[in-house]
Amino acid sequence: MELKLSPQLRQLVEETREWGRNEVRPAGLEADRNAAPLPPDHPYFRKFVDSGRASARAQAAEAPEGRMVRMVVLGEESAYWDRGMGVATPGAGFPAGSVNATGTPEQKERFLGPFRELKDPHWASFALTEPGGGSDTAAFRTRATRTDRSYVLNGAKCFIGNAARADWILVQATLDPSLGRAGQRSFFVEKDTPGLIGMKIEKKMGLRAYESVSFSLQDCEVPAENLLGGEDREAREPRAPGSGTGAYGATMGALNSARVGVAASALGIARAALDEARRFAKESGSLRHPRVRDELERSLRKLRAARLATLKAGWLVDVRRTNVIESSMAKILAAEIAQEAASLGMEIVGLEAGAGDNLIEKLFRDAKALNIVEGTGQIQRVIIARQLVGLPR
Amino acid sequence: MELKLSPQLRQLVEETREWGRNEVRPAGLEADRNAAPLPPDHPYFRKFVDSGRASARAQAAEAPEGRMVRMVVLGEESAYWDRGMGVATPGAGFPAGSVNATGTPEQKERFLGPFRELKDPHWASFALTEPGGGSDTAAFRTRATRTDRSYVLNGAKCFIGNAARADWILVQATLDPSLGRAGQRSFFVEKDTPGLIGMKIEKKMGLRAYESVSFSLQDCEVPAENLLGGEDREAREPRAPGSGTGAYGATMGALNSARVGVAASALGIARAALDEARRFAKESGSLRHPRVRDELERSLRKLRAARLATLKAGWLVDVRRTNVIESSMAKILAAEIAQEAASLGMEIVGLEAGAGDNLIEKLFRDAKALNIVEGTGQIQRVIIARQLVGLPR
Amino acid sequence: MDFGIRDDDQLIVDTMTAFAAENLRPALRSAEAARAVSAEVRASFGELGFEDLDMPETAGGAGLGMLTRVLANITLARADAGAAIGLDRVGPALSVLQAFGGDEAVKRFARPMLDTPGARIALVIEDADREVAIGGRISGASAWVPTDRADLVVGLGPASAWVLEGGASLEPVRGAALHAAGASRIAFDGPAAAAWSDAKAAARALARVRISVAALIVGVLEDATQFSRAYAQERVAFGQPIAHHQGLAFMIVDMFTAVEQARLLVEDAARRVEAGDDAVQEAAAAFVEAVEASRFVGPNGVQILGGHGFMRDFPVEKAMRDCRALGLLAGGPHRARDDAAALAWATAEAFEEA
Amino acid sequence: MDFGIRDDDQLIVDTMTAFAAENLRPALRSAEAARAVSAEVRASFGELGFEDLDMPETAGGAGLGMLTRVLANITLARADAGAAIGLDRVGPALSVLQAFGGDEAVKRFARPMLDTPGARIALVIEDADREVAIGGRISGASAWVPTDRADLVVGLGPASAWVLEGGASLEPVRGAALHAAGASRIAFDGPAAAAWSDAKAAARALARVRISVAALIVGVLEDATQFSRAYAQERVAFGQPIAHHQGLAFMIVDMFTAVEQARLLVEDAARRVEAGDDAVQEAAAAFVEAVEASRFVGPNGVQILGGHGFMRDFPVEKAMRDCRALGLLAGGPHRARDDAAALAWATAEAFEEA
Repeated sequence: MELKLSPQLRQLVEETREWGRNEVRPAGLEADRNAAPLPPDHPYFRKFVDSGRASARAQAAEAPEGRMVRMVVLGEESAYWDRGMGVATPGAGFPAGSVNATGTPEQKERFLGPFRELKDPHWASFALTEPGGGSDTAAFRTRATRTDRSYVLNGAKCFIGNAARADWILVQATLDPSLGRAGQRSFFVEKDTPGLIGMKIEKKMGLRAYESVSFSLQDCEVPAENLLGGEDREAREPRAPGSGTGAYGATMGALNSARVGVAASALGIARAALDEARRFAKESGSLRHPRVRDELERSLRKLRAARLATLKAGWLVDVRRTNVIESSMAKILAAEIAQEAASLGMEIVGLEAGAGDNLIEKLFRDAKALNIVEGTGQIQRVIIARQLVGLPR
Repeated sequence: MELKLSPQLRQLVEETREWGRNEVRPAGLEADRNAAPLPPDHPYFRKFVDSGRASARAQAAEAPEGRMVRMVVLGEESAYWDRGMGVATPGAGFPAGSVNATGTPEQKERFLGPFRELKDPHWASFALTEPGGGSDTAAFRTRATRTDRSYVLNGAKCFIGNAARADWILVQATLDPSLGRAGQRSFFVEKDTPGLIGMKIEKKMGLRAYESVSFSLQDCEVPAENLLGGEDREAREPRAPGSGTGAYGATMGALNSARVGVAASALGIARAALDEARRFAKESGSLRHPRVRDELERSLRKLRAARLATLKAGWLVDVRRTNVIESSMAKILAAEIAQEAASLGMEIVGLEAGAGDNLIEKLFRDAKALNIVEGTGQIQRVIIARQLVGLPR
Repeated sequence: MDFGIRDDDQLIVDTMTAFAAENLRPALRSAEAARAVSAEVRASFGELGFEDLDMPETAGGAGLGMLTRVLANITLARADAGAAIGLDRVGPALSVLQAFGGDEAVKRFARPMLDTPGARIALVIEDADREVAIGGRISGASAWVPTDRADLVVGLGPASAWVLEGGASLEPVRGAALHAAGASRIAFDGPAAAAWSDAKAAARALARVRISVAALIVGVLEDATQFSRAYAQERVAFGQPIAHHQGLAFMIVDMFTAVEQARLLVEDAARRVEAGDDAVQEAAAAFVEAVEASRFVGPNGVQILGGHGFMRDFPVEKAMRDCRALGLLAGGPHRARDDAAALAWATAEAFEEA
Repeated sequence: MDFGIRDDDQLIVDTMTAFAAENLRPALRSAEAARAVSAEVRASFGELGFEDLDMPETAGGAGLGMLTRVLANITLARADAGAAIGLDRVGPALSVLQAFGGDEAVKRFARPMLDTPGARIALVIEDADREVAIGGRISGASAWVPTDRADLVVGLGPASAWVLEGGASLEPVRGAALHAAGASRIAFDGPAAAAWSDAKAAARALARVRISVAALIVGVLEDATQFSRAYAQERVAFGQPIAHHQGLAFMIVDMFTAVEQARLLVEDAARRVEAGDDAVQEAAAAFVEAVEASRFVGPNGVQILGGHGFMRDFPVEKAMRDCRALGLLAGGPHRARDDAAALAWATAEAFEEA
């Protein structure tokens, strides 16, 4: 169950582990017990910013492993301590990738600049999913209409991470639904923009440490320069229907890594669940029963296979090879073993799990989300089947 | 694992068991070892006819359980000893139902009469499946063309049970493909009819005791009176496209019982496999291992559930209630546990199974077919999904 | 061979279905928050005569059988399994009292519960027997019982049982699920009001407890399957209802089939009990099957609703938690599997004389 | 962290793929009927230098590692697993000789096999150790070895190994599968040419045997998946290729995924062996995973072809039998699961220093 890592990455894992054990796990449990995300002014976030961990990504670049492999290893370790807190981490997080990839220099400065050397906890957010939308990203309904000097957005979004506390939200909307994916764009919508309304923090079964937010856009007007990539890019690179560029293309491009990232998180949850189950089984003596040992063996084996699949999907990115099948497969395997391991853990821990105070009970609620976010297991199978057997769209 | 049966049915089960142990199992093993069906003049068939078992159906009518429940119980017991031999049984078998349901009085006399008091082994056969056809019964291509006084058949059939030894084959063909199912009819094609050609007995992985035959119809001419139901019925009951009557309708009507019958056979194979696995585990001592006991417990439990599902599907027929979902579910469950039990048995028997002389090895090859005949597990799921969620055709 | 439902049972199922639709389902989340079914709902449940459903007539109950109990549990659990437990104030402890002490014990210990508003029995399944006589001291604890009140504690060991009147202290815990029933850590200490030693009675009692709890699981799974199936038929993605994508359609079929397998085994075990069998192996197997089905169906009910399934706006997340928690009761699946396996390989014949 | 294939290995895989496509696949059924790979094919295999692939250079072999052996086995088994066994005349007995007796034993017992046309070693895995010294009498039998000839018998016990030169009598049996290798019941009786006692060596040897056989299973499963996938893309039902019905498409994805899991674990175990680890737990787990995958993939490969899959006209029925039979070798999955489970829970940490 062990991996050989470079000393540098090993060091980063150790740091993540220390931080996770001392800070992340307790904060995640606190949020779970409160059934609500920690407030933005919670001491944890202040401590996080002060610790300098906001720039940990830069440090990770020093290890000889490729970028994605590092991400997988550190993502697993981070989620081991609390996956919800990982999402709640201050910073530009998920949208940063899109902005870095396609933003104008001005946009990078204006929107990412403040996040570069974070002094106080700040968040940014990325809004794609819509009620009734889910993974059918091509079907989304939020409209953007060009006026003289601005865009006016109308629509609704849901399950948007950190949106209620974000300085800005990168909102996906369509200029022309008849163009399908090619009509889709991203817009920076800043906090308190008029028309950004109905912010509702969802009550979730698990992963309660971060905000999942639904909101509406009602004649929400943003300056023309808030179009990601700028209008010049539009003129420079006109997009044909189905060209796969545009917001949709950028989104889908990012997802191959995003799926690997979610898989890594699922590995962390699975490992946490198995460690807890094993600890309990050892202390209670049930580990002496061959059935319990078999069950744990199977889960550990499946976890190892899922980890290898996830590392391979990451490695393929690092060596610049396609990973469409592999990333979806890693996502399937890791999400399924997370769910299975947590469910097994419930059984092994037994009545203590029923009482609801054992970590395993929280992991059982947390784990389920991993088979949903970034595309359900069903969607991943569709993606793989398109490649394997040419399943029509 | 026991069922409470009426004394009458219990008696029939005992007789089936005696016959099965002494005659059917050895004959089935002989056919399997020879990798070919027993020839029509094999002493087994003579003995079968002489035993009076050809009229066992009539006897079964005496037990108080409903007709289908009896069929399930006896079908399981029969298949326990050898499923392939059950199909190889002399008689009008499968086509008899269609002929009894829709044949003219003359046809019943002419085609079923000789089977009523069988003096010598004779067979009849029912030919639906086509190469490239499978369960897509609506898509079959065998054509029937009306001439002055006859029908001329052209096409090909495959996996047709007992066709090479049958006195007649009830062949499904379409008068007008544009009518879809409503265009389909059944025709009696007698042995040695010119144009009935290319009889090939397939080499199968398992169930080798009965002929699976492929053949062609090349300008094969049959008298007009060989149309099942007669031409008068045609005039009396014109069939609109999609009306579900016609050969297709009659076929589909029959399948609800046929699926239950196959499920019952699968139960028999599953039970035989588990009995053999259990016997071996007991003798070898491996039954002491909790894992082996767990594996057997799971299989026995699944077998019990499958048996209850099959009996319920049969009971629903007996009380004249719809059993579309239940019969498909029974088919799925029974076929899957047959396969699983045989596969588990291979593992428990181990190297003896690898040597190929243990019964379990034969059952492993036999079992697989049960998830294919009368509609694969996938087709059964489609049938259920149509009912459950309105899956479009 | 009869798979039908008796007319009397059908009437009970219909009445309970209406009761649950009106009283339990709308209060799903409020009862969870209150950790209790409201007093009004409890009162009207009692008025319908459902509280003593399977208590023997000779002990002052309605005298219906195990299959009726199974159908009742399935029906109520389809609306809210926590409420179903909360409303069954005697609960499966009835089987323990009956198996060891017969009508007398039921009359003495169970019947009075129904005459005391809100009174409940806590059932504790123990892995070891206690050597104790009446009046002897019983002391112990259990990490979780799905109740916030225990007027009586009934303990069931592998070959023994005991009853404790008073002496139980309950400390409310968060609870993984079934909150409408309450959730407590229980500690108890006091003189045994009754104590029996009888391995066959214990096996018989545990079988019935397992059947009862398995029925609750089946109810939860049926609701999860039906709810998510209905959702999948309405929710459109990629141009059609998601239920019409064959991959998801097959999953729904497999969920439906998994639940049906569990239901067939649970009902069969109940029929055997009604016929006078102990059905020890069958009950253990039915419980294991229900737990296995819940591991498959519970999470997939959530899965079908996607992100929505993860939110407390829909009942599927509750179903996933409820069925998993139910599977920890009745001594848990580990022990049930031991019992089922120990007996499974003993019987070789499939058919036995009537 | 490298999931790539070394250039040298890629060359071997490519050459073997071409060799198998030309020589093995067309003879699938004829080799089965003959219970042997033809002499010509065996000769050309030897000429390619593949017979001593992973025999140490110091013992006169090509000196390639465990991962190379894995890739070779996968590649050959994709064409015909029986032939793969028939062509590997020393077979996984090499690992046993190497683990206990080092180069010397390999030179003495294994190398001469390659110089004798058609000679083969039979490997017998035993559940108990024999207390025997060199020259002592070894007597026993095994129900099935996938060969019709044994010039040497190598036995591997839980903590010991032995070698028998001559003294083996083989009685041909029908065999469940892998017929191109032959199939015999073996009885042996004679003085031990070598005998060792060393628990660590036994564990190391068995690990390598398991990896070798698991690789053969992976090869069979890859072919079953690819063949049935291609079939499903061509075969039309209900108006489209059956592979485009989402239910079947998902099943193909799940087959593909199951095989990939097994392959990842097998390759990982092989890489660990090459890196100098014993990889006892990893090898046992990889074997178990391969066997579990074969229980899912083997029958479903047949299933996809429907009735055709059941006929010997197509290779999927053979794949189903071959993978199931392979899973009975290497001591079987039962023992592998014991070993994997015994060690699995011992390690708590996920990452270990390089």
